Amino acid sequence: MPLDVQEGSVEAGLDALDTPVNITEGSRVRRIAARVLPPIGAIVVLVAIWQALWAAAFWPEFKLPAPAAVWSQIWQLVTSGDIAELFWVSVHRAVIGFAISLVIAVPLGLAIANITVVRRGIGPLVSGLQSLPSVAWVPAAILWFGLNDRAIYWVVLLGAVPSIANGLVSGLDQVPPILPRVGKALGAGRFGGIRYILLPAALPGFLGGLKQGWAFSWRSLMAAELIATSPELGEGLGQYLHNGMSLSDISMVFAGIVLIFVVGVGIELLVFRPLENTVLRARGLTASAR
Amino acid sequence: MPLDVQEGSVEAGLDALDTPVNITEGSRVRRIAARVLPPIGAIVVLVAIWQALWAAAFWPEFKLPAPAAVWSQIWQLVTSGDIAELFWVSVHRAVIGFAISLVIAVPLGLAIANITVVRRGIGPLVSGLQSLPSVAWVPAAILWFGLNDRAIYWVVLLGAVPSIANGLVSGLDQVPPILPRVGKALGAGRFGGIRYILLPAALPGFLGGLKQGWAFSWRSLMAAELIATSPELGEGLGQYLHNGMSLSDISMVFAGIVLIFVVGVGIELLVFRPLENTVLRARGLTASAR
Amino acid sequence: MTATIETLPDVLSPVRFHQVGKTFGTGRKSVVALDGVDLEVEPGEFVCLLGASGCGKTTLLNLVAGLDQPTAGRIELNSSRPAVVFQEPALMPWLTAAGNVELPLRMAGVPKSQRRAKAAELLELVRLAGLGDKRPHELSGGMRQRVALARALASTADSTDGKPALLLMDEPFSALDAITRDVLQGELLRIWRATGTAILFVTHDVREAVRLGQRVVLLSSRPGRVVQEWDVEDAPGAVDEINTALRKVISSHAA
Amino acid sequence: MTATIETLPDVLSPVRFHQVGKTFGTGRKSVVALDGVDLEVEPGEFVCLLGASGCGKTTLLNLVAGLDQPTAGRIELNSSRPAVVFQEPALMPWLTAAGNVELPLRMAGVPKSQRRAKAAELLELVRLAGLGDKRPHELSGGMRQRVALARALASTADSTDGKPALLLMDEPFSALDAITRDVLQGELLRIWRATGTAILFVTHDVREAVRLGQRVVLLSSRPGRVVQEWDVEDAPGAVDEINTALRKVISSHAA
Amino acid sequence: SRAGGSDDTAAASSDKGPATELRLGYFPNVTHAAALVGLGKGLFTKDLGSTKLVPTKFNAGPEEVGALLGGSLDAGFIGSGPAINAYAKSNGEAVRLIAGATSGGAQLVVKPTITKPEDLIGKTVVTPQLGNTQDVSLKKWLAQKGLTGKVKVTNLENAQTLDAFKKGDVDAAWLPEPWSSRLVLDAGAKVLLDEASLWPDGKFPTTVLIVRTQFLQEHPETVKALLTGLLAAIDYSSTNPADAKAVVNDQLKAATGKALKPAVIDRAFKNIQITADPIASTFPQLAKDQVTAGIAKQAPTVAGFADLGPLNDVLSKAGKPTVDAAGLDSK
Ligand SMILES: Nc1ncnc2c1ncn2[C@@H]1O[C@H](COP(=O)(O)OP(=O)(O)OP(=O)(O)O)[C@@H](O)[C@H]1O
Ligand SMILES: Nc1ncnc2c1ncn2[C@@H]1O[C@H](COP(=O)(O)OP(=O)(O)OP(=O)(O)O)[C@@H](O)[C@H]1O
Ligand SMILES: [Mg+2]
Ligand SMILES: [Mg+2]
Repeated sequence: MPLDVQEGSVEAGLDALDTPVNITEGSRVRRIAARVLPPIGAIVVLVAIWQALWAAAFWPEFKLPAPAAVWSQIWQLVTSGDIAELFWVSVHRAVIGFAISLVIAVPLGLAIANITVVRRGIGPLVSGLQSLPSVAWVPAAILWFGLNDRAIYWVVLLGAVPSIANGLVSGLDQVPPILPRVGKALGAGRFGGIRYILLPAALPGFLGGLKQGWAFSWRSLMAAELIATSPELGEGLGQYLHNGMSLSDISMVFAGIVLIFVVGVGIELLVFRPLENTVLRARGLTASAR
Repeated sequence: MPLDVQEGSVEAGLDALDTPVNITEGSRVRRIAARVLPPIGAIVVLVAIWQALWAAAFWPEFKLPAPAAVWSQIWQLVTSGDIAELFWVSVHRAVIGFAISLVIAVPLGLAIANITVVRRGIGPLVSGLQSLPSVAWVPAAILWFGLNDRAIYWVVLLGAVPSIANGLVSGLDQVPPILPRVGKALGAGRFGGIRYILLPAALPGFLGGLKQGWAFSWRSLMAAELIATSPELGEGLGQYLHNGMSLSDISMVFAGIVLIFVVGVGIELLVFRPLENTVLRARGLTASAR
Repeated sequence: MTATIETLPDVLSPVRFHQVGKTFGTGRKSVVALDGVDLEVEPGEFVCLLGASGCGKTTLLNLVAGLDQPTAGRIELNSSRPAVVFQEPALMPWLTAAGNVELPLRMAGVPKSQRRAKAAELLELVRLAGLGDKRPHELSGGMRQRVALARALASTADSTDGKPALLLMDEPFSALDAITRDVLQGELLRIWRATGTAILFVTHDVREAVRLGQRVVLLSSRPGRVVQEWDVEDAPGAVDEINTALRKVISSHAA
Repeated sequence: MTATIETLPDVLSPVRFHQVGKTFGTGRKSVVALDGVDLEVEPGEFVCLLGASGCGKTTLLNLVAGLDQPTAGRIELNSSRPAVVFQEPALMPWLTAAGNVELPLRMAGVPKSQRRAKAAELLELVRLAGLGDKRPHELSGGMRQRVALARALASTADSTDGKPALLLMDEPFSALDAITRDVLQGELLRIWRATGTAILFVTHDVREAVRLGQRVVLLSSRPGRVVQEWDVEDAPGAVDEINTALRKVISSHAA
Repeated sequence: SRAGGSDDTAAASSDKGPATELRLGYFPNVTHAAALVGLGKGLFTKDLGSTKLVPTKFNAGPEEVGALLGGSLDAGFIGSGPAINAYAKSNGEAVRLIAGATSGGAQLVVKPTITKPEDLIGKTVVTPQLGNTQDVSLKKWLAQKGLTGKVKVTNLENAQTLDAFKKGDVDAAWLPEPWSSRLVLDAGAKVLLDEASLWPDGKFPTTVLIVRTQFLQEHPETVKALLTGLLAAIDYSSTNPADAKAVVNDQLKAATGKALKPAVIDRAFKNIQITADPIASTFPQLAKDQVTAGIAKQAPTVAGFADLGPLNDVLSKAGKPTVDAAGLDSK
């Protein structure tokens, strides 16, 4: 509890970032520990269960690989340096795809949320699009764009744009109507109302949508990377996973899953979690009562 | 605008459902038309563009099939009656998978949102799980469960549970802290606070999460259905699409996409849209100002 | 007993109601909030609006501000965009107190340093100097109301189109202690005299209405109609008379 | 000039503060809201809390209600769960007015028909009969406040553990017109006399404090401390005295 | 009401000399041994001169077909089933068959308890993919044995078939190499039928080389250089079989990160025949089999599919016997 209060004051607002706050060394260590220990603990528990299951020889080795076997797969990638390429290829693609999706999805979401005809006409289509699996677009993407990054981005966009747009719509729908009214009374025009009132007000809900959108774009990318490897495309995590699958090498499959998982957790911890904390704290949405 | 007001009064609250409201015949027709026409219009425009692109012979036929060719594929499914099985197999699986996911995800989301240690420990793992593509689980699912519905449900669960749980967390995070405080002051215990305050308060945000969760579960199902065709599994939409891909038959692929899309739009229009409207209306979240 | 004041046609009133009505909803469940309201605010006039809780005061202000449309009658607005103090503070939760006060200036394109200075000045005016970097959730109820007041005053500052200015205030002092309220009432009168802004001021405190207003307008409830008006500028004894009228209006409704 | 009342140890007070302090935040940006507050409410007593805007009245009530923890000192609570009227109405937006009033009864497991009857009765009491099926967003500000009042009264109804009851009210009448407020003040006094509930009542209206309370407690601002207390039950002339003290406290702070 | 009528691929383009690059598709699979050896030993690049070789690895035929039809691949090693589909689905325009690569190498492997075709009744038999070479073969065979509808035919990726077989979920599988060998050696399966026994001389095309028609017309020299490389790879495989196996295994390791066990690769090599002959005479039969197997309603036309001119040119230049187009080269 006192811990939480200290964090609150440290991250209370963006404006406060440059204010020196007198926190003793010990509390900083404890603060970081309180952040880092729980996920590590959870992972340790997971791995322990896995190890125990494996050691119990419940299932044959080809059904459940030993944690050590998976680790040696990953370690091999690390020592050979291949892991850097795997991460780089996939992550940079996902980030670019996500960025493009954002640029398309935000105006789309604003239009759907604010214009009745668009909401009724395009809204359901966007949701329908969201329910199309990425793999469905792979053959068409290859046909239309060829075996290159454009095909991959196309698949990623079709996965991420509807999701981000829907997330934004849901965030906008929850904005208390008094806020845009106040905005209007304060002289906000169409654009000012969006820029200064609607978008910031929808931010907490939109962040949730962004997280889902990121998950969609990352998953779509993994699906798209299964299409083919070519020197032009480079080898990403999706391809690595697929290689494991086509070799029916379960420890490689698990290594692929672990690596993809690590990226997912990393993005969550490094990007979305701090963003969320900042946004929620600044608005007083992290009540100690909860 | 006057139209909107009438709708508002019709759907103003769940309690009002049994109150007779005097709406003239003409306005009911117009009301339905205002709902149905925009999506139909959007679809007509889309098909027209498609037809025009095709007619311009921009791309060879094997890159972009004629709308008529795709339609004849679908029509063939309709006349042979196969379409009923396709829909039934996929939709009933998706609904069951989604229902199970809900049962698992709601307590999980509640735990993450309300318990700091769980939020820090399990929260990132759930997000990591969400970023794992469904296909990654397919080999493991077959190994562990065999070629049957259980493998499919496993894949669906791993897709939908993290997404629904994250949606719930994001909804809960946006609940104004005053409401749980009021609840506590009114005598809500741990359980009562969740049942009577937190869950209903988070509903608008949670609905957005549910939509994303449904999209995940449906997409995961499509991915899972690609695993295998087998008489025991029955043929669903994912399988139909996959067959089209296997045979390099682009018009069949498009027919599959169209059918999956139709289900997505249908679920949105028949389930989520009315739900959303009811929830938002009851809370006065559909301001005329927006 | 309705009394409408005839004005000379050559003076443009900031706002004029012509038989305005407002009904929420349709059918059996509809609520008539306002009905046949004729009301005019003259340039530079300070009008106080009195009425029972739920009689339609907020609705009337919303109509003037253009945030709602009347369902009957016509509203003639000749002022520049009215500044509004809402009944709830409705601060933007993502902005600090100073950020909230700066918001209308930002939307009007005022440069940053000027905005800063203006916001600090206004916060000082509402006795919140030094609290500009607090978030709304860190403020007390009365502090929030004062920030909202400062914000509304900031939004008057940017109208430069020469039309008469208009300030709409919905119970702006309801959450304040007697002393702070006293001070702010004084400030409001000072600003009003200095700028010549017309003010339409909603309150449920008859004493306040008589102290501040030149004219007091009494609304009845369900439907909201203008029941009576008093010129109170030089009639401090009007308090009891108005209280009696208010009591009559409310009890006649309850009967 | 702080005055703490010594009570006999054999009577259990519903609530008793021992040098309670509350600081928000840490470091340079911390705010001391309350400091060294000693306060006791005796069983069945009606205490009014007065103070400038932002002095810590709401904070004090939150501490009593157990919604916040003091950062210094100790609070002894011997009442059953206190019922609270918050400064904002804070109605549940997904429930109708009646649903909001029924909420505490529902959580206490009161059967449906009884709940209905009780809610209707309480809405009648706050002069909102027939508006039970409206949603919060369809109500005016004063109406919302009255629904919140009815809800708090409903939540007192379910305490049966024999401990003294306690009602905390944070400016419950601030958004009401004079007449409605008069009526509700009367009702509150009637309920208080009938049930013997102790009441801790925050207001910024000295007249109201003197009319309702047996004892008036004045808080200073930044930090909030108990400055003075008055027994006002049979001293209607205390208004001017209190006003003077309040003015002194506030101006000394501003200086 | 479609404008134009003719597609870009059909418009006869003229020879544009050697291409700047050749994008070549293949699978990391033993049935693609010729491609793997050619790549591993640098035999393709030797004759391509200034043309840059861009090898592209695929996991399944339909995706390679998509890449070819989409114009992002120029030539590709591929199974005969998807090859026919690519030709048929583009109305005989987009691609041409220019050489063979592998013959044989597909077996029906079963649980040891199954000893005759009738034992399969009620059992689950797996093929890799709907409409692929093995799928068509199995379904045709079942039809001939009167077992259609009595056997559960399941499509499953090869790797998963191995696991499912180990688990006992699957009773039999009709698979290409090295998967049939892996099932036999790793999972204790028995061979019920070698597909070779169903074809005259035991020869049937498992992997062939197809090329985009437009590319063939624009860069015949490049195509010939590729074919020269292919012949070199085939020669190398037959003269240095042990080394070829090692190269194939190296390539598999490079492409997927894992090598096959020596026993598996030995057994797989025994069952395949690396040959440049596409065995054109079997294609009309393969097309008809699609109907028998219930994959297509009418047999896709394969007339005009083959263009063996460049191959025969290269063969005769090398002093080798030419191959027979069996009428497949004219519509
Ligand atoms: N959005 C709405 N939908 C339906 N009814 C509404 C709506 N807004 C206001 N009303 C009704 O209109 C009437 C007038 O409301 P209004 O808010 O104008 O009252 P008020 O005079 O401001 O009261 P108070 O002093 O309590 O703030 C009330 O009966 C209220 O229930
Ligand atoms: N969550 C918080 N974080 C930081 N500061 C807070 C918080 N809540 C209250 N404060 C500060 O504590 C002080 C007392 O606030 P409180 O709400 O108790 O005042 P109050 O007496 O109820 O005033 P009012 O009459 O205006 O409602 C104020 O200075 C306020 O800024
Ligand atoms: Mg009001
Ligand atoms: Mg307060």
